[in-house]
Amino acid sequence: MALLEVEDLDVRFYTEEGVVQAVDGLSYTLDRGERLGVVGESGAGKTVTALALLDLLDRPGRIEGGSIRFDGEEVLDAPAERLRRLRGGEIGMVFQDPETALNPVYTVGEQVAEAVRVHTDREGAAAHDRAVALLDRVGIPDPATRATQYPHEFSGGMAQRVVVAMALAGDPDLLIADEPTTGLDVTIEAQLLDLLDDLAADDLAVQLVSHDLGVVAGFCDRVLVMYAGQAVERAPVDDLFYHPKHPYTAGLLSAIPRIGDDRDRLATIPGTTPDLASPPPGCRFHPRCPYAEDACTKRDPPLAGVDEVQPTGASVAGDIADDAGDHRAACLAYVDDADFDGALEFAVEVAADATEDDEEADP
Amino acid sequence: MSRNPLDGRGRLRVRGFGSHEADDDASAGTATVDADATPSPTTDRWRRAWARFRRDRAAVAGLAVIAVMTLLAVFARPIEVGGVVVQPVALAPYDPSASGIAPAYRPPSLAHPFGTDWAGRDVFSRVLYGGRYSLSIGVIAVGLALLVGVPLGAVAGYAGGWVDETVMRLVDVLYAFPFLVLAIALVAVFGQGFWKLVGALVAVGWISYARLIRGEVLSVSERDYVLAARALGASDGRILRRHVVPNAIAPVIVQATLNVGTVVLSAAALGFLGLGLEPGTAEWGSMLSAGRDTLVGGEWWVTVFPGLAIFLFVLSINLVGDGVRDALDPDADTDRYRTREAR
Amino acid sequence: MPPFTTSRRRLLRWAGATSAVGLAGCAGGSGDGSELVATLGADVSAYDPTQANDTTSRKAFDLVYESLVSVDFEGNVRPTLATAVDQQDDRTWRVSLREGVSFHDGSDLTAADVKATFERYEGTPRESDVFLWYDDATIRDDYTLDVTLSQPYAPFQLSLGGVPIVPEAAATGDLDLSTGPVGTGPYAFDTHEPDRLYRLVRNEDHWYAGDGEVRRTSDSGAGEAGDGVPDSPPIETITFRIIVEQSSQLAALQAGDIDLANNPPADAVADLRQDDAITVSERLAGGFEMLIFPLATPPFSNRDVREGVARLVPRQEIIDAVYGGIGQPAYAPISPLLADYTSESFLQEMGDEHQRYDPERARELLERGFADLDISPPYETTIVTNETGDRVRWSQLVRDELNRTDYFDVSLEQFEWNTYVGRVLAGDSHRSDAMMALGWSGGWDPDTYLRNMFHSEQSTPSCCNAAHYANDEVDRLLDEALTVYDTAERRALYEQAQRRIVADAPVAFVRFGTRIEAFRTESVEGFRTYPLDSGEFTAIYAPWANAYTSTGGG
Amino acid sequence: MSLRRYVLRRTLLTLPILFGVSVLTFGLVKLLPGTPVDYVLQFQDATPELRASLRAQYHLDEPIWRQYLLWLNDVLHLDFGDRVVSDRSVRAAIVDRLPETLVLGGFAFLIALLVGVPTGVVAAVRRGTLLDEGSRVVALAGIATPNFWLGLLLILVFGVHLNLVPVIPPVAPVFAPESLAFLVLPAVTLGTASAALFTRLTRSAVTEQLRQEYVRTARAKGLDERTVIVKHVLRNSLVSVVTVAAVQVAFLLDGAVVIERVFSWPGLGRLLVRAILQRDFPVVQAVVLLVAVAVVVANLLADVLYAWLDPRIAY
Repeated sequence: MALLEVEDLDVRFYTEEGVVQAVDGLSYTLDRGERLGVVGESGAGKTVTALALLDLLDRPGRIEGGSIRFDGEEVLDAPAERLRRLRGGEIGMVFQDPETALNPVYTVGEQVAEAVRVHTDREGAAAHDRAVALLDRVGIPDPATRATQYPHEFSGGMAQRVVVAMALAGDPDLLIADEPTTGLDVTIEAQLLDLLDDLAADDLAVQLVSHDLGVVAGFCDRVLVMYAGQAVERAPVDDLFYHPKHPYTAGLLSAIPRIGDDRDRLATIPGTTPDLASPPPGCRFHPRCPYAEDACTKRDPPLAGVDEVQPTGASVAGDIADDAGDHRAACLAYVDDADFDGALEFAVEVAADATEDDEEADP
Repeated sequence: MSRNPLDGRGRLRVRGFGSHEADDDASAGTATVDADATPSPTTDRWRRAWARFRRDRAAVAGLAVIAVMTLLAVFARPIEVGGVVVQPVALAPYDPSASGIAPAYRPPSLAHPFGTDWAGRDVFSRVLYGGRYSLSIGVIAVGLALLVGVPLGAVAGYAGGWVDETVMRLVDVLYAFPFLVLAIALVAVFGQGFWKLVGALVAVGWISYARLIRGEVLSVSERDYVLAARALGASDGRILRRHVVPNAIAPVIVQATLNVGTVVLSAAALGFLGLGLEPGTAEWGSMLSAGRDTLVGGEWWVTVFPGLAIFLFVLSINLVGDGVRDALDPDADTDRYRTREAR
Repeated sequence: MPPFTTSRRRLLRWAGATSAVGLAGCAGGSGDGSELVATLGADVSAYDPTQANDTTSRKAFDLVYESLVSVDFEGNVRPTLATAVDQQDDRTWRVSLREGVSFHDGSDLTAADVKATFERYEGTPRESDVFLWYDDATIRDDYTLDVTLSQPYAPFQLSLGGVPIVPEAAATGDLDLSTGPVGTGPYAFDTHEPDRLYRLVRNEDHWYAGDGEVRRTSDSGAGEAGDGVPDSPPIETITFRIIVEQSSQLAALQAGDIDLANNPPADAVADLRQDDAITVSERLAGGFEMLIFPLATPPFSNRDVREGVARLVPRQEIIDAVYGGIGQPAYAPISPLLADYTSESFLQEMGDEHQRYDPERARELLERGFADLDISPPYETTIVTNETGDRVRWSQLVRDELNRTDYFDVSLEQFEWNTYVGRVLAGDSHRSDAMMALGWSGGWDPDTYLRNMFHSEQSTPSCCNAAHYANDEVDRLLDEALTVYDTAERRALYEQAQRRIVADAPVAFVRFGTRIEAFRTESVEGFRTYPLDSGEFTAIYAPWANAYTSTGGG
Repeated sequence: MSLRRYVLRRTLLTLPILFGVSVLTFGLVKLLPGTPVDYVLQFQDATPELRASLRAQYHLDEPIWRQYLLWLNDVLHLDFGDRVVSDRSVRAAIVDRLPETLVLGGFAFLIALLVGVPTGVVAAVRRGTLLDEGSRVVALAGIATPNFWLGLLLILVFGVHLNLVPVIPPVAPVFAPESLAFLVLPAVTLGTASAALFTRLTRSAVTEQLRQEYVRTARAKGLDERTVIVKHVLRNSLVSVVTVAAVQVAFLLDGAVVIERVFSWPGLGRLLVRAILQRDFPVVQAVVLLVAVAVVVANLLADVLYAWLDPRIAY
């Protein structure tokens, strides 16, 4: 049984413009010590999913259906007391914008010690010492004095390290990182990813949410691609990068600027993410999919296994029992009974080494 | 050393996906975003603010009460402008200032729903007619205070330097005076009566707007779009009028709405201290303070009805003010989700 | 309102209870603990008679000081500190002092104290109380002195009643009266907490020994005074609570926090009378309300117009609506209180001839007046008043009445007291475009109702003749009446002066003043209303007026 | 910059304001028609010499700026001069009434805080619900009632009919239990307007803070909702409440002017109004200056408290 099992998650936002289906029937699993990357454009529902895991959504968002089982125990109907022990205890969370994630009027030491006090039986000075140790563990120099300082005296990178320290206070089994490095510049980003890498080494499962494929490629074991609130592709990381199955994933990969790339314009996916208040019929990607056919506009493809063509009717969407190697994509091309006769003519070409790339002409 | 699964597999490039989209977009998709559907930004903002205001039950109730009171006040007695009868309707059964139309101190009855006061005047007619005073004192005093305070504060905030220093020091000095005490002194100096009362209330009222708009202008003028406008060579006056003040005015509008209530209460307080309007005026505050001795005696209706009128009026104004503030609040709840994800 | 738990409410009740007991218990030393709680409408601002210009201060130290003679409830002059005041000739009077009288600071009362008291008035705000008549005083021995007047002064004895005797030390500077009044009266000053309370405590060794030998000085000796008055005041402590807000005072009276309320508003009297725990006593006072015309401004320069306006003043309606039916219309200055100098018949005659409410007669007069001045009505003018409740109300009724005719378009202008006084007493008050609503209070002598208002020398700004009424005959009559001692002769002179004044109508007389008091029936016994406001608390203990008050249940 | 230097700098900054206040007060009182001498001598046929001597006593005939300088010189020696209307010194008049004013003002301020802030927090946390709108309407009811009428009604109900509380102040020292029991009504009447203001302010401040990220982090740490609100959100919200609290000082005196009259409470408000109406200008200047100093000090305290509450603000 996996550490985290999310099944058919349904989250909606009740806004002035109508009900926004932010997450629509999402299912995935995460094993102990495993690193899952959740990628997708902005508005795909990556953050909402992360927040839903700890039931941190507040008005006007609400979890309408599905179940989230952590270590076999259902989170959604957990009593408040149990939920509190879960938050920061077994599941730690790191947020995107370190500057605003910390309370400006309390010292950093106090904010970390507070987490320690909640999840361990340490109090007072013992809790403070543990906090300083945690600050040291996350690589903050001279942690004792830094603990007495306030968040505005910390740089972006250092502040994020404090948030990580806070997340580790309860010695969690799972760390959810919601675009932890997006706000940081590249060099700091790399150091932070090294830190996460180091932390994940001792059996800490990590769900890294990001819109940066490079970060995911360097850190995760498996990747979940989300589009407009749905999972469109799920695969081990190298399968995904070298054998993308879903047109959207291919589009994402082609949109990465590469050093030495001599094309005058970046390849982009035309159009924008759909308005989740009134999503397009059928496959939500069809308006932007170059291979879209009439069928695509009628039927919302399930997450079908890509290796062997699935017999019709195998409702794979609900099927979460995937093993590490499983590779699925939500596209009619992989559903045999769909009258999808075209072919997805895209492939990934591997350049032997960096130098050879340069002089290659664009086709 | 970070573990890189793609190690050694070399760099990758996706072929085929790009070429497809090169030929034409038409076949690609049905989702078309028609530009003209999105309304222009300003009307959209006010439309959205009104939509949000409408959802605040208390604020809408307040607005309804104010509307009813205004109608009652306007149609209380016929209005003549330069001899021409502009408004013939007379909802109030009796002339509010006519004394002796009924025995004094009659309790509420069918003929006189709110009873009569010491001079035998019909309290019901006076309360209806009194709305005109309270509304006009409130609106005019606040309006004039805005006319004085906003330009001064805006220029002070925008120009800075000695202009800012002098205006703000003057504001600080006036702020040191308790509002009512300054009004008392002014009324004692310039005498009593409607326009002198309004004058005193304006003289002490403008400072809150000046200070508020100055603060807002200071923060707004740092925003990039103001720098941009300046970079495009727009004149200071134009920038101030078109870019800075419209974006800084929201809190001032809220404060002004709330102040309409405070001004009416201050007029009543001045009446209580004997510095109110012309004796016998049908203004709620004057009726309240003139009749207060009878409250203890037992003729409760002489003060209860004007008191209720002020209470309802000021309460509604405050509810509307709160509603306006929530409506104009730039990042109200619903936007929070969208702006956050869209980054 | 934070919610009160029952226990808290009990605390409040308990607190409420003790405070009532606290009130009842006397703050002074031993004694029977009897206390009367009365009220003052404003804070006491001065203890020294030469500085105190407001009635509140005067009525507050009225029981602390005594004067040579005092005036009782009927207007008779009664010996107090002086046993006798005998006239030597038309400018000298011999005063024989009572022996064995001591001030609250222990010093004995001697002729030197009296002379010092008179002379320290010079250069003080109340200078005119003495120096209108005082020239010099020669001390014959410790207990007799001769007072010489600057000119024969008929109201001399009455004026003596208005001069409280202070120790000589106050004149020499050894005693500072600004820290507290020191007199010979039945009550001594105890404490004054500004804006809160002013307390007097019984003077145990007051001179009156209860032997009833206080006689009237004037020859018409109406009955022995002082019989039945106990030798020391029954009430041990008098606490005056300072309550500015009328409605709070009425509430305090009904709640029982005070025993005696002063000058309650007339229209509240009807409600108070319904409460049987409260007694309301009212009595015709010395004074009147009037509407002053600016004589130099047309149309008020015309006599017919003035009389027309006077005949439009709805006096009975004013008395019913504003004063709850209390009081009587005024048609001439001298109040019926002075029975020796006026009579009902005289007043009715004045009313019929010149001032009584008569709309038709008024219309004729106004028609003729406007025609003489060839001013086309309606004439736009204002009535100026201060913020006194009753005055604001009757000026509204006069305005409504005038606006019902098509001769006037009157609006009302209200000023707070000092701005108002500044306007009414300004040097050009007779040229202003406004009629002035004003009240005037006189004393026991007829002169106080006429000279300041109608003598040409008293025109503003020197004093109070705002209309600048100047009539040689009236001036002559008033000056002569001041020097004639014979009452009958003075009455004839004043009557003649009043006829002339009422005929010229520089003012429209509205209503004679009344003094009203309301007190809790069971805790105030024997209290009588004194007709002059500054003597409000006379009835608490005045052996020379055969009056005293006890706290009944106490 | 250390706290001491900050306070010193701010105090120096306030001197021009105090100077401005004293000039404005002096000018205003001089504008009042009629002089104190007229008040003292009204309806007296005083001889011209007497009038002249009294005018001289108060330097009324000297040019206005000289009068100001004379007055300023006295004030600097804390000699506020003698009252014109009564023969007690101005300082005595103020000292007599200072404790009463402070107790009433303090009590009302306390009630405003204890009622206003919690109501504001609840209204913000339960935003948009009936509880939010209900609490707002109740708080606004306080601000919507003319305070003198509210005072009279309370006296009528609790004093006269229920006879629970005395109608006029008990004869006891200002800190005695029965005085404080009496003060409940006036303090409530005076405090309701400020309470309504605090409710509104706290509500918008807490709503603002609830949107901040650190609230989500706090919840993610496993803190219970009450700790999140009371410890984290409230402290940040108080920062903006504090600055407005300072302005309440002048606001409270406004109310006091009326409340002291209705409850016959001997405070500075009543003294000030009477002094204005009696043209007793030494008292007017002294009291207005005192209030100005109080307002300025309150603002200073607010800034210091503001800086103490929010570490981001350097002195």
